Amino acid sequence: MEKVYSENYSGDELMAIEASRFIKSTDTVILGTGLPMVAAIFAQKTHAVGVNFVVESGSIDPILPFAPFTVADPIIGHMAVRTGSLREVLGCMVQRGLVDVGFLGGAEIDQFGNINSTCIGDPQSPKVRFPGSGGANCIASCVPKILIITEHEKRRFPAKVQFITSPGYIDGPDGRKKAGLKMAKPDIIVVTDLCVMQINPDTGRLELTKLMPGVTIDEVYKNTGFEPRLRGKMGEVELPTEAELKILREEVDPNHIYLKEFSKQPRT
Amino acid sequence: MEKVYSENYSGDELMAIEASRFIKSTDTVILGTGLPMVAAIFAQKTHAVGVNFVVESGSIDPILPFAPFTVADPIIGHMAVRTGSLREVLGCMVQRGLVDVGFLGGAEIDQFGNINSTCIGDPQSPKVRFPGSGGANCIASCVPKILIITEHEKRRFPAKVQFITSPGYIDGPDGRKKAGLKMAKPDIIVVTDLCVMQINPDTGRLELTKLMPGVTIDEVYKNTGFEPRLRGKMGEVELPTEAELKILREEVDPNHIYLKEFSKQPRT
Amino acid sequence: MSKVSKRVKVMSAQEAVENLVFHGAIIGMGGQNVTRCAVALAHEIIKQGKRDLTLTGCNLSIHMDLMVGAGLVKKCEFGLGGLGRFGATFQFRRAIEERRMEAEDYDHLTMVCRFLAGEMGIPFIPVRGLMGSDILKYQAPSTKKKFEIINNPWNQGEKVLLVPAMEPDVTIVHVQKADEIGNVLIQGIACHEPELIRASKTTIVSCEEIVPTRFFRTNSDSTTVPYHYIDAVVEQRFGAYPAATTGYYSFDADHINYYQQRSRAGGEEYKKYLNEYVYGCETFDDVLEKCGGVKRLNHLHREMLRLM
Amino acid sequence: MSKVSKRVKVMSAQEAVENLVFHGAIIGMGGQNVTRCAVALAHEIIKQGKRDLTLTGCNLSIHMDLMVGAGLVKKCEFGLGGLGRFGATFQFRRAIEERRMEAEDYDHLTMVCRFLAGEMGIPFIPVRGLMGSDILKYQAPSTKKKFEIINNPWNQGEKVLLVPAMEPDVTIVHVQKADEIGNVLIQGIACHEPELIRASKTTIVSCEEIVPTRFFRTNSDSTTVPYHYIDAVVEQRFGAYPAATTGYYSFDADHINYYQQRSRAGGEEYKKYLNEYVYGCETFDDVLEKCGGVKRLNHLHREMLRLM
Repeated sequence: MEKVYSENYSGDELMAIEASRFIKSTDTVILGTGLPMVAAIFAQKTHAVGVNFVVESGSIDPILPFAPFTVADPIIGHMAVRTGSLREVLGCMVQRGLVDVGFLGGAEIDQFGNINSTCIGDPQSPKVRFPGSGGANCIASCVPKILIITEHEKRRFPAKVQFITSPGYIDGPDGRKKAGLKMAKPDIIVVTDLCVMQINPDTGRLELTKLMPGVTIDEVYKNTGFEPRLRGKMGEVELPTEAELKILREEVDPNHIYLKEFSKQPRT
Repeated sequence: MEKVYSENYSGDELMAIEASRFIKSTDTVILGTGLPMVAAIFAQKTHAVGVNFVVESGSIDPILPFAPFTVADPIIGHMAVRTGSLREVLGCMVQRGLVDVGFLGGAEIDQFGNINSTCIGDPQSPKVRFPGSGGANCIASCVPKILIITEHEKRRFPAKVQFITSPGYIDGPDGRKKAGLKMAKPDIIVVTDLCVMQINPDTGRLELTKLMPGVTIDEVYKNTGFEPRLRGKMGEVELPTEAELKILREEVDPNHIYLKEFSKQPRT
Repeated sequence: MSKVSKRVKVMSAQEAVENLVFHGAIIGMGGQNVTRCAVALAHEIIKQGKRDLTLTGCNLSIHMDLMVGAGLVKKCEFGLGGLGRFGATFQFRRAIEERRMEAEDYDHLTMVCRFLAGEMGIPFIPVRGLMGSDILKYQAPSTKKKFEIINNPWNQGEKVLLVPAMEPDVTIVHVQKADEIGNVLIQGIACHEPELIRASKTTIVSCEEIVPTRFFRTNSDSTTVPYHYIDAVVEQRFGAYPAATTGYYSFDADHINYYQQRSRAGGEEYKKYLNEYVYGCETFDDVLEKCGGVKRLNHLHREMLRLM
Repeated sequence: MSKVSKRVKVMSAQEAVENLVFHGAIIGMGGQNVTRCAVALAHEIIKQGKRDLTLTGCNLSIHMDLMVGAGLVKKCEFGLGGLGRFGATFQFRRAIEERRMEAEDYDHLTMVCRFLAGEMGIPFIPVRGLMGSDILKYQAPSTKKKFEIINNPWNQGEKVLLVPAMEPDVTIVHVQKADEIGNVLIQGIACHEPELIRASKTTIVSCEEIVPTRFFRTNSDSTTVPYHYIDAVVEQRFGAYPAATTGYYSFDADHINYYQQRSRAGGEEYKKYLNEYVYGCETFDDVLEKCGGVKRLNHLHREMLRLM
C-alpha cells in the first residue's frame, strides 16, 4: 500500500509516532504513563504487532484496547497473561534483564542522558519538589534501550541536571561502570518536538541525529542548555501517514487522555 | 468425662501422643513426615483444636482428614487457606519468625540437641549417606520450640553427632549465639520410646525429664551415648486413654501409614 | 510476631485504628496511584489524630496526601509521591518544600526489595539500582544508614548495593475480599502489597466484602496472603474511594480533581475539604453519601464493569 | 536472557532436550518427593545421554535418582535427596558413598533463596540458616565459594550469612497446564518452582494439558509464571508418573516400590530397570503402557479425585 503522508499532525502526535519507531516486534517493553503509553500501544497496533508490555504495578502482557489513564489504572491488567506484583515486574523482569525497552521522562534531562524527577534546589528543602523516581531509576539502571519523550525547552535540557534521579551516562562514557551499574552502555534515545537525540556510548553524550520536519539545527541549539554534537548528515523525522494518524487518534487515544484533539491550526 | 487409661498401646503410639501434648491450641506448627505428622494431627483432633499447620512444600493451614504420605503428597494441600510455595512457608513464615513449633528427626541426636541427617563418616566419601537437611536446618535455626520423636537406640544418641545438619545448642549454652543464630535459646524436646528429654538452656544439654511407663532411668542410660542429667523428681509419661487411642487409630492414621496396626503382644 | 493468629478479627475502622495505630508509628501504605488506596483507613487515622507518623510504600498517593495535609506525618520513605495524570500530591510537595516533613527517596524496586527482606526475615538485600544516582547522595536527617556498598564476594571488584529490610509497624491496605480471620484476596495488579503485608508487624485490611473462609479453602491457589499476617479486618464497601478497586468500581476522576483543586489552593480551602469530607463525617459511608451517594457509586461500579 | 519470547514453543520432549540440554549443564529440577517430578523429561535426557550434569533443586527425588543411576550426573546441589517414606534414593546414595558423584549440601530454605536471588537478578542473598551447622564446614571440591559471612552493616556485631544466586542452565518442570507460548499454571503446592523457573536461563515445561492462551488471559491472577521464562512446552499426560500431579492423578506406590527394589539391588537389576522402562521405550506413552496402561492410569486418576 502506498504511503500517504500527512502534514496535519501535532507535535505530540509525531513525537509518539517517532518514538514508536524505535520499538521492535520482538521487544518486551515496560510501559510508563503519558506519551510513552501512546507510543508503545501505537507500535503494537502498527509495525510491532508482536511487542509485549509489562507494567510496574504487576501487569504482564495486557491487551490494552486504548491508552489507560495511569500505570495503576485497573484497566492496565486487561486480558494480561499475568496480573502479578511489582516485585515480579521490576524485580524478576527488569532487574533480571528480561525487558528490552523502557520509557522515562522527567523535569530535566542533561547531555549525559541523566534525568531529574526529584527536585530543584537543595533536596532537604527544595525550591520545587517533584514526585521522585517511581520505577524510573530501576529502568534506567537495568534496561538496555531507554526512550525519552519530552517537550524541547531550554530549562528541560541543562548541561547538568540538579539531581540525578535516573542515571544516564552520569559524567561520561565510563560513568555507569564507575558507579557500579552492570548495564554499562544502554542506548538512550530522546524524542522531542524539535529533534531526536541519541547517546553516543563512546562519549557518553547525547548527539543530534534527526530533526523534526521544518526544524533547524539552530532552533535546537537555541533551546538546549548544551551543544549536542551532530551525528553524520542530519536526517529528518519521517512524516506520519494518514493511516497512522487515524490509528493513533481513533484507536490508541480515542478519549484524548494524552493527545489533545487535533485541529488544523498551523503549528507554531 | 472420666479418663479411661489404656495399657494396650505401642511405643510409637505413645510417642506420638506424648509429643502432641507439647502442642498448644494457639500454635502454628510446621509439619514433618512420619510420627510428627501423626502427633500434630492428633493434637488438632484432641486438645489443640485451634492449632494450624504449615508445610514446607507450600501448604498453609490445610485440613488433613488423616495423615498424608509425605509433606509433598498432593493431599497436603487439602482445604488449605493457601497453597503457595516453599519460599512463602520456609522464608516468609519460618525464617520470618511466625512458626511456633517444628518437628525434626535424624539418624543421630547428641547431648546438645544437634541432629545429623547427612552422613556417617567423611562427608566427601561417607560410609553411609543420608538424605540431607531438607527443611530441617532452617526449622532448627529459626523455630522456638523443636520436637523430636525417635526410637531410643544407643547409636542414635551419641555424645556428639558426626555431622551437625540441624544445630541444637552446638557445643554448650552459648553455642548458637556464637555461631550467629538469632534464635539463641530454643526449647528442644526429645520424645523416645523410653523417655522424654528436654534441653536446659543454661547448660545447652538435654536433661531427662520423664520416663515412659515402666521404663527405668538405668534403661535410658544403658541406651544413650551420653548421660543426661535428671531434671527434678522423675515423672512418668501419662498413659493414653482409650478415647485417645481410638482417635489416633481410626482418624489420624487409619491407613497405617505410620503406625503399625496394634496387636496385643506384650511390648518388649 | 508469634501471635494467636486464628481468631475472628472483624472490627470497625475505629476499633482497628484505636487498637493498632500509635503515635510515631511507621505506617505501611497499600494502594498505588488511583487503585486500591486505603482511603477509609487513612480517614480514620486522621480523625483519631495519630501523629508523628512515617509513611512508607511505593507510590504514595491520595491517602498519603490526606494524612500529610492533616499534619500527622513527619517523614515519608517511598518510591514516588504523586497522583500521576492528576498532578502532584500538593500537601506532600509543600510539606517537603517548606521543610515541615522529611522525604527519604528510594525507588519502587528498592522499596519492594526492602519489604521483601522484611517478609523473609533477613536484615538487608542487594539491589541493582540507585548506583550512580543522587538518591544515594542525599538522605533525610533522621535516617541512620540508608545503604551500604560492599564488594561482591563471588566477583571481586564488583560493587553491590545493600538496602535494609523495612518492617512497618502497621500496614493499611484495601482489598477486594477477606474472611473474618484475615485471609486476603487481591484481584488484579497486586503492586508491592504481598511483600508489604508480610513484612509488617501488624496489618489492618479493609475489604469490599467479607466472604466465608470456605471461599479461601476452595480457592487456595489464589489467596494473596493467609490470615497469619492480618490483625484486623474492616468491612468497608468503596473503602478506596475516590480511588478504584479492580472488579468493583472505577476511580472518581471528578472528586480527585476536586480534591486536587482544594489541595493546590491549600490553606483555608484545604482545611475546608478536610472538615467537610473527613472530620465532618462520622463514618466512611457518610463520606460516600456526601460524594454523590448511591447514584455516583453505581455509576463508578458500571464504569468498572464496562472495562472488564 | 533477552529472547524472542512470544512465539509458539510446543515441541516433543526429544526436540526440547536436543535443543536445550547440553553436556555439562546445570539442570534445575522441578518436583519434590512424589509430586510433579519431571520424569518424562528426565527419561528423555537419559535416552539422549546428556552427561556431566549438575542437578539442583530442593527435594531431589526419583527423576534425579534415574539420571544419577544412568551415570550422567557429576554433582548434585540441593536441600535433600530422597524419597521420604519410600526410602533413600539409592543411586544417589551409592554414587556419593562410592565417590562417583559430588554432593553439595544446602537446605531447602537456602536453595530457594539462591533461586530467589537468581530470579531477582542479584548476585547473593542473606539467609538465616546454616550457621553453626557442618553444612558450612564442608564443601564439594568443585564448589568455588559456598558462602560468605559478613557483619550486618545495620547491626554491628551481628554475623550474616550470604549465599550466591543460583541460575540453572536448563530447568525441567512438570505442571498441570501450559499454553503454546509458555504461560504456566501450577495447581496446588508450588514448592520451589516459581523461583526456580524464573531463575533459570532456559526452561522446558512438560504439562498435562495445553490450554488456549485465553485461559491465562481470563485467569491472569492465577498464572504461576508468564511465557517470558519458558523455552519449550511439551505436552505429556501423566508426565510425572510414577509421581503424582495434583488434581490429575495420584502417585503409583506400587511402581515406586518396584523401582526402589531394583535400585536398592543395584547392578544388573538396576540396569534391567533402565533398559526396560527407559531405554527400551520409544516414547513416554510407551512407558505408561508398560506400567499398566489405561487401567492403571485410570485408577490413579480416580485415587486423586477421591482426595480432592
